Amino acid sequence: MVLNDFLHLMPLLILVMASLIIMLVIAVKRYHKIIYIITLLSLAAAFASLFEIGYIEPYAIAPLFIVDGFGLFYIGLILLSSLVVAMLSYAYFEQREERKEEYYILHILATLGACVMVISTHFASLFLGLEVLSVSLYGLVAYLRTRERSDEAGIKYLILAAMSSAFLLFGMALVYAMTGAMNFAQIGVALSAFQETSLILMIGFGMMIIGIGFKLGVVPFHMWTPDVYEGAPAPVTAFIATVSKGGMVALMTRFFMETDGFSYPTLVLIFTIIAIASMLAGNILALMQNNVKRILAYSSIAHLGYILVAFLAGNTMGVEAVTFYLVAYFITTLGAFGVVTLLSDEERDAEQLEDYRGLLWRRPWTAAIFTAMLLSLAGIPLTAGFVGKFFVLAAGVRTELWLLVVMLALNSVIGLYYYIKIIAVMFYQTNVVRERQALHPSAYLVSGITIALLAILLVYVGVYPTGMMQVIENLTLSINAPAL
Amino acid sequence: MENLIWLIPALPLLGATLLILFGLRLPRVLVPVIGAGSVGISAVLTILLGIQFLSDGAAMYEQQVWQWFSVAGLSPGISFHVDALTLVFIFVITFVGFLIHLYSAEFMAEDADYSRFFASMNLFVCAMLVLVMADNLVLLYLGWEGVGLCSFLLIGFWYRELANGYAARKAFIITRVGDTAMAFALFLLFQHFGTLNIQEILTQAPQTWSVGSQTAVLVALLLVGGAVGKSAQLPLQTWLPDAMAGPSPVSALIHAATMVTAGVYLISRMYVLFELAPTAQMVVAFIGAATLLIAGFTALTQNDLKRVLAYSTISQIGYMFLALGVGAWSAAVFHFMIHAFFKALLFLGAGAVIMALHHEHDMFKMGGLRHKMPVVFWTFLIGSASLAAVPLISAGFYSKDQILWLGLAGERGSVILYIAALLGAFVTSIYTFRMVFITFFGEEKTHISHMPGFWMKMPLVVLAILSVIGGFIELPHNFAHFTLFTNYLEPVLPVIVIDEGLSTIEWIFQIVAAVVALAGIYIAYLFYLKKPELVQNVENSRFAMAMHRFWYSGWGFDALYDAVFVQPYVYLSKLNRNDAIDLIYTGFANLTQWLNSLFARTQTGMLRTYMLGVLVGALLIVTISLLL
Amino acid sequence: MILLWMIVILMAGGILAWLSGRVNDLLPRWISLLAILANLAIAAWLWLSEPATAATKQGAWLVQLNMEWVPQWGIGFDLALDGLSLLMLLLTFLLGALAVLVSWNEIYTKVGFFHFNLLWVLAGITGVFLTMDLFLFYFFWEVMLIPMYFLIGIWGHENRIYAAFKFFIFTQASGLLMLLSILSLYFIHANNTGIYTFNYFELLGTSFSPAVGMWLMFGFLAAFLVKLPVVPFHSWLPDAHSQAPTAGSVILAGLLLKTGAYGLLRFVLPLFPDAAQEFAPWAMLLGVIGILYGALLAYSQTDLKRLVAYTSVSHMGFVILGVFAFNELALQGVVMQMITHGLSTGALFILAGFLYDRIHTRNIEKMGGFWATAPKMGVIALIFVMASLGLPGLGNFIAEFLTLIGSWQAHNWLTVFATIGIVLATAYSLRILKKVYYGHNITDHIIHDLTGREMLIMVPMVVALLWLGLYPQPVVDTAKPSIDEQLQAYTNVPEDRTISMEQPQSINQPTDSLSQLKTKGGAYGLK
Amino acid sequence: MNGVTLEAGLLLAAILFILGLISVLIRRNIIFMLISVEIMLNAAGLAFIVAGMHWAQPDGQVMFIFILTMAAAEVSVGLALILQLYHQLKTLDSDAASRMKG
Amino acid sequence: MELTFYIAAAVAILATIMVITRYNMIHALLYLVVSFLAISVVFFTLGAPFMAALEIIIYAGAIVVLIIFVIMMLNLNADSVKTEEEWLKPRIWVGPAILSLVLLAELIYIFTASDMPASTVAAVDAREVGIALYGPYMLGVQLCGMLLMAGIVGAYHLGRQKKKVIHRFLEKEAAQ
Repeated sequence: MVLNDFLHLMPLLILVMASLIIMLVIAVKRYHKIIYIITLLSLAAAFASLFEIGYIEPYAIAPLFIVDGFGLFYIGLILLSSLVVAMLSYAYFEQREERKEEYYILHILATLGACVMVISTHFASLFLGLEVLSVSLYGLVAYLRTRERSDEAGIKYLILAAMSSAFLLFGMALVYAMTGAMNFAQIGVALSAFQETSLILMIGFGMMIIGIGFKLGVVPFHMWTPDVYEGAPAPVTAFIATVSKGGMVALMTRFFMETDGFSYPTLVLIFTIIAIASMLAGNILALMQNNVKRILAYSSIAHLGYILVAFLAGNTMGVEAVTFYLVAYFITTLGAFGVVTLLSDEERDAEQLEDYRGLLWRRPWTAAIFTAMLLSLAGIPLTAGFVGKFFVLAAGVRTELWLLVVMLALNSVIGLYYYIKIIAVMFYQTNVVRERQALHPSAYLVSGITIALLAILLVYVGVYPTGMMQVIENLTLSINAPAL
Repeated sequence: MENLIWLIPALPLLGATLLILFGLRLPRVLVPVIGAGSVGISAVLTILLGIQFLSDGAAMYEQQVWQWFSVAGLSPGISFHVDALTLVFIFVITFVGFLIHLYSAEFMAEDADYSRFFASMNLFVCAMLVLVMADNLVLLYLGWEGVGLCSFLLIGFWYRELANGYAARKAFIITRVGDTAMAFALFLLFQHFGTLNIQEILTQAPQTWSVGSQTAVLVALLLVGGAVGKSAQLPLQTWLPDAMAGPSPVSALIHAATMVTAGVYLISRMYVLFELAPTAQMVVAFIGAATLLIAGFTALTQNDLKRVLAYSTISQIGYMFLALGVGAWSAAVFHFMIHAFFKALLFLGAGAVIMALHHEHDMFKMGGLRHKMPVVFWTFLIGSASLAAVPLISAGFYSKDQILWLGLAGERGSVILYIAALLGAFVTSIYTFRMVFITFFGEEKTHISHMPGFWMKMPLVVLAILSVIGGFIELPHNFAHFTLFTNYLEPVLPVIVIDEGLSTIEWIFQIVAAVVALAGIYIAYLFYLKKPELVQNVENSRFAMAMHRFWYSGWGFDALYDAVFVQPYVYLSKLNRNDAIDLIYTGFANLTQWLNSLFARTQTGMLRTYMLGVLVGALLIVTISLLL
Repeated sequence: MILLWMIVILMAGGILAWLSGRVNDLLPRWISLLAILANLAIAAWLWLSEPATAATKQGAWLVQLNMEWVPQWGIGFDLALDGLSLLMLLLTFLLGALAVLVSWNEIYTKVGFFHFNLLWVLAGITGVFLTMDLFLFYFFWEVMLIPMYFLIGIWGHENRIYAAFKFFIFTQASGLLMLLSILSLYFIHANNTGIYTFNYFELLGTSFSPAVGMWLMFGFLAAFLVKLPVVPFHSWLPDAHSQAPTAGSVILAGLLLKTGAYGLLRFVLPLFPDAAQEFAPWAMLLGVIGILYGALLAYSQTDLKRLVAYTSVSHMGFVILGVFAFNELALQGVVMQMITHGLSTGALFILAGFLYDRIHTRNIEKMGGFWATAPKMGVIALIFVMASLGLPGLGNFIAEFLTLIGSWQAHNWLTVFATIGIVLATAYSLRILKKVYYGHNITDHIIHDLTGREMLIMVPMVVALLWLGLYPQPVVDTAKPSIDEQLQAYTNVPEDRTISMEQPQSINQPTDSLSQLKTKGGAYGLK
Repeated sequence: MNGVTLEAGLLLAAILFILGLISVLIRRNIIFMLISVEIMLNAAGLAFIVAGMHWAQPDGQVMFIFILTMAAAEVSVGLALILQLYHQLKTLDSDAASRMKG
Repeated sequence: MELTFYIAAAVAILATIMVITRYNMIHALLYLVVSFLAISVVFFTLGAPFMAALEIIIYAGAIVVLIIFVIMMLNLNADSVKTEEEWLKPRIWVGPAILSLVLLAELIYIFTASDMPASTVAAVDAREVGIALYGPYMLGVQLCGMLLMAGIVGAYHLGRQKKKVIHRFLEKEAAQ
């Protein structure tokens, strides 16, 4: 460990420090607002420190990490998402009688775990990052302990996550047993030495896919998603939907690119089946759903399926597409859950479709933003989601994954139905008004500004994606992907 | 003068436009002034034009008002072509039209929609003029459809009665069927000649097609399709009787004098094609023959005064078709003109009667009007005489006799056609005088409420005079050989070649025709005036009853078409009202919903199920790895 | 730049209208009316300033605009205007203005938002008619859907949500297939030439194997045929048309359907000449089926707007029939059909709206005898009904006649059946007239005649339709260069069955007019 | 050093892993589930050690230590959650925790 | 050593089978301890004595004891054994068990059928492990700290009891 290593891990260090500071503050006095501000500041500082690092040369901290453009981009993405979630959290938790402060520690630790994941190049760091994230999430999902659903979601998530971690570990052990290496690059080297595909290796990869697939929430490891989305507090759901999944996508991309996993037809087939099944199951399950959080959960299953299409393209364009899609998806999901958070009251989250009835007339701006988010999820132009979907389709067409591409198109259509169903509900005329805002309006100001900014960003990226694409193009160069 | 040709159709159009735009606000007095006046000026212009035409001996006048459109060689203009044939038609349209307008001024005076009536009538005159004056088939088609529209509007003029609406719609749709055939002819002509200019086609056709060439026959037959639609010939004749729902002047103008003879115009205008297609021409002749018989027998059984006249119109146009079919072009046109005079007269007379009797159409509720309405009676009698072709004194005799004769002696004539025509003539005189006797003789059955005034009587008288003297411009060969009309038309329509062998015994046939007509009158006299019980006797027989019913229904064509075309279409349409194709998509939506309920069942909420999912996934992955 | 302004005016106007909706209800109406009229003025100015003759000096393209948008992918903000686009724009703005006027007394809730959506639909349509970049085309193609969805879903009739869903899903599904085709075309072109671009001109003449061409064309066709719509992809249309508010129906029938036809002309014909010719008989068959099937369904409808909607299905059959006849006559007919159908069907929907205003039903079984108290409405209805059945003298006749005479050259029998459709059109069209205006008034309502505002809406349409019917030459001349261009790939089509037509006006027509354009990227050619 | 082959070691790990898996699948008692997951994690750790021994590297054992840490953390949070859930549901039946479904 | 490995492996498997078939939780946990002990023997035979010790200390010691504490806190009695027996019906376990065994069979097939890389088994002692742990894996260890911290914070927050917790059925009754 040299000083330079610490410099390059600055964002992570800042997060660690922040978690410790918060713990100390709690020890002195529980003061929600201060801790909230510390959290925001530290997340912002961590993000700012990224610019200090710059992104020109990949910097390896052997054997666990590599700080490169790709990693930095994803750290930035995770930190920003985390920041947004944190900003949304204050109003949400302030209404609840729980102890609010530990939330921020767990939040920061979870962010840390995700950050670790995206820069890890080693099974150990991968695993530890994942577990830091997961263990924090156990606490976060069940954070509102007195809510039965929250606990239920927590235990489901915990058992399933632990089980899938076991699969992941077993898979890693098999890969390790066959290659004698746990560093991605070294694994790649070892693999290239194999004359023929080793079955055990395939099983190893396969079991890792179970672990990865669970975190991504893809079929058939998707079943926790709706329950956890529903049971977890809205900001935590947003966090799971974005940071947790995004981190895993980044990790998966790095791993499969480094080890050239696409040269194995078995893995490609498995991913293809998963992608198609996810798209189909996600969309079809969401069709008749009346719980907005569950709809978003099912839609996230489908969206991860879309991402896998680009992922399966397995080249630079695919990586760019995955990244771009994730950015769009992050913005959109955060915005959508931001609205859900904003509308939630102390009793329960605003998750029933009924809660949104006539929203367009009651709160036009909130409804407009939510509409924009839903349209983005549906992939309608003028939103980032459209460009993302276009990118994914382009990557798929480029690699001539016709089956996947056609399935994607078909599923987008099915998906449309439930997105516009929510939109339709919002413009129903209604007399029933469910407006119970316990706090002073100013408490919602931050949340409001946050989602407004997200909406602006959404449209900006949707209308002028060039800038965002430029950044992604430059930063993902470091990934060792087959060129176009 | 020839620069003002465009004014002839434009004036009625102007009248129509004025009436449409300002009709509701104009004083009622002005409405007929505009309506009849515009047609009247057109008539004057026509006569002036005719005088000039005859005096300067020009073959034709042409005038392009503007280029309509021009696409890839198809460049029809709004341009007019006036020659001898056209002039006959223009004359009839404007002059008879003018008389009928005058008549209407009084006849329709009580109607609330006075201006709408005149607007439609004016529009009709304009469209009809465009039809006959068009120098290209597209413009002709415009007029062709335009008159259809006006016919529709005027049949349904009294729109409150739904039956009138039905009749109007029926007329429009059935004529449209014919129009469609005509449209095909246009397509074919354009395909082969690259133009739709009538004169160009007429000059190019003989160079391109040999006599009897298949395409020529096809084109000619398609044109016949159009003609039979408009002219209510077999098999598209069924609309005309129903069209009597319109006011009587309308029946007189549109459904007797002008529009229904558009088919005659079309065929004679395109005669070159028919000469190239003998088969088609024969078809025309036989259609004519069949129609005149069927319509004649139907007329025999009708009770409605106007329906009798309607069937008689169909029948008379059948004669014209027969003439066209045997190549007696000028005879057909001649009969058209004479028919226009006397049929308009009959309709107007019938209108006067009907109006006098509270809009009573049933002949059997009339009677004894001879003394009450002498002017109407006498003019009606003259018209009837002309229709029944009473020898020597009626114009109808000369025109019809010519057709009878040429049907036998013409180069394409035949005995069958002759016998059919003769039989038709016999039936014609029976039903004509049946009508006269029932309506004007016997005892009065309905009280007369409204006596026709000057404006109604004057056209009757004028037309009656024409119905008498009109015939003298064309006399049979052996009868002073005065062929003014044929000579006049000769530059446009060729003179028929006559079987020389027969021409020596022409007088026999003339006598036969005269006898047949008179015999018909006598039978009518016997049955309907002298011994009405004879009718009872005949009607008591079962066979006669059946025949009566059959003829009364117009030989069952309506029922046939209803069963074959209308009902299946309506049934199919009603059956599929909610669009069967929609079911595919509904089915797809239901499928996804069903899948949803299926998938949703996997989301049990139970941890064990979820873990089972993971296990299944693991199993799948391992198995795939194992199998590949 | 003027092209961009047209879109910007609409979009900005839309936002302004939305915001001003908070002030009062009248302001959005005026703002949107002015915005559309401004555009109409621009379009009219473009039309008038262009020499009216067919042989313009600089080829088919009158105005061009190229801007960078997403250079990484070769996506440009490329707009261009030719005769076809110009005509479509004129129609767009004319109907747009009328739609605003129609809504004047019809829409009372959320007026600002309504006009926002209205203007944005128009902006999307304008974009579709102008864009020369396939990505941008898809972009606008989708942009016009959302506001339309809102128009139907918020201000529609009783079953609006269902209709809006159906509309949205149908058009989206087909649009995505087109997107796949666009992408494939993009990559095939890139593989062939190494240039990554979505530019229309550059993609023209991309070569691919027949099978690939066929699939790519199907992708495009999917979008256009659904939009057009062609049986059996039409089932969204009756619902959407009948449930939309009047302005929505007008825009749907008058403009949205035309984007499909426009797409066929602009993209399918020039991009896939071989595949199109191979597919032509089937496409024409679809057209004929559409004509007959639409007519059959229209006949039995009792919902007036639904009836008119099915007539659209029938009429649009002529469009595809004509497009796949590949000759100038038919294509001129198609262009005319696009314009005249926009006017006549739009007008029928407006009339249905007027009736709904008065008696609050669209069921024609409950109507009758309205002529008695509303003769003006009757006359105007008569005119549009006649237009719908193709009466000569009105624009629709020219359209149908040209289409049929053109398609006759391509396929006799299909044309025969298509022409039979005209007879069926007579049946359903007259049924409207008979049910609504004939007979006795059986409602409790007194039917007022058209008001001044309503006359203001209808009279321009009547005049336009008459003008198109009696002197369509300006339109023909305007469309000619661009039609020639779309047909360029078909000049070698064996036309032995047609006689050589003299085309005095096309002699001066430069055939390689495109090569004078400056576009980024390599050389392209239309050989 | 000895004849224990990689196959044997991995087989043992696999058998234990699957036993844990069976247990986690068939048990309804949440505590049992937690225990079963521990068995699975332990089996994974065993696999790492076997692999590490095979390559004569310490990395496998390092991973085992990490797994151990994770297991401990996991169990502590898990037990806390189970306590909470028991107070809510008054049962350890995992099937009872199924209010959210569909 | 080889024999020791196999014996220990057999014991571990048997003990684990006993764990998963017990109705009484304490019994199961005791078998679990046996299983862990046997595995630690396996570690020993594989040449990882340090790990063997850790296995006993942490798994058999800390974790199992923690679980037992919780069981005691929950005050589970003979009834729970009975309910456990009711829950473990063949209807419930046959399906998953068969599927799992299929998976196992596949794994066994794969492990025995495929070629393994050449064996170079050698002992790695605690020293090497320590050097690796505090050398390259330094950051990993620190992350372990974070992991534990997250676990503690989470457990602390979740484990905290509120004084009054009403049973949900009672709650329902109260509402009625």
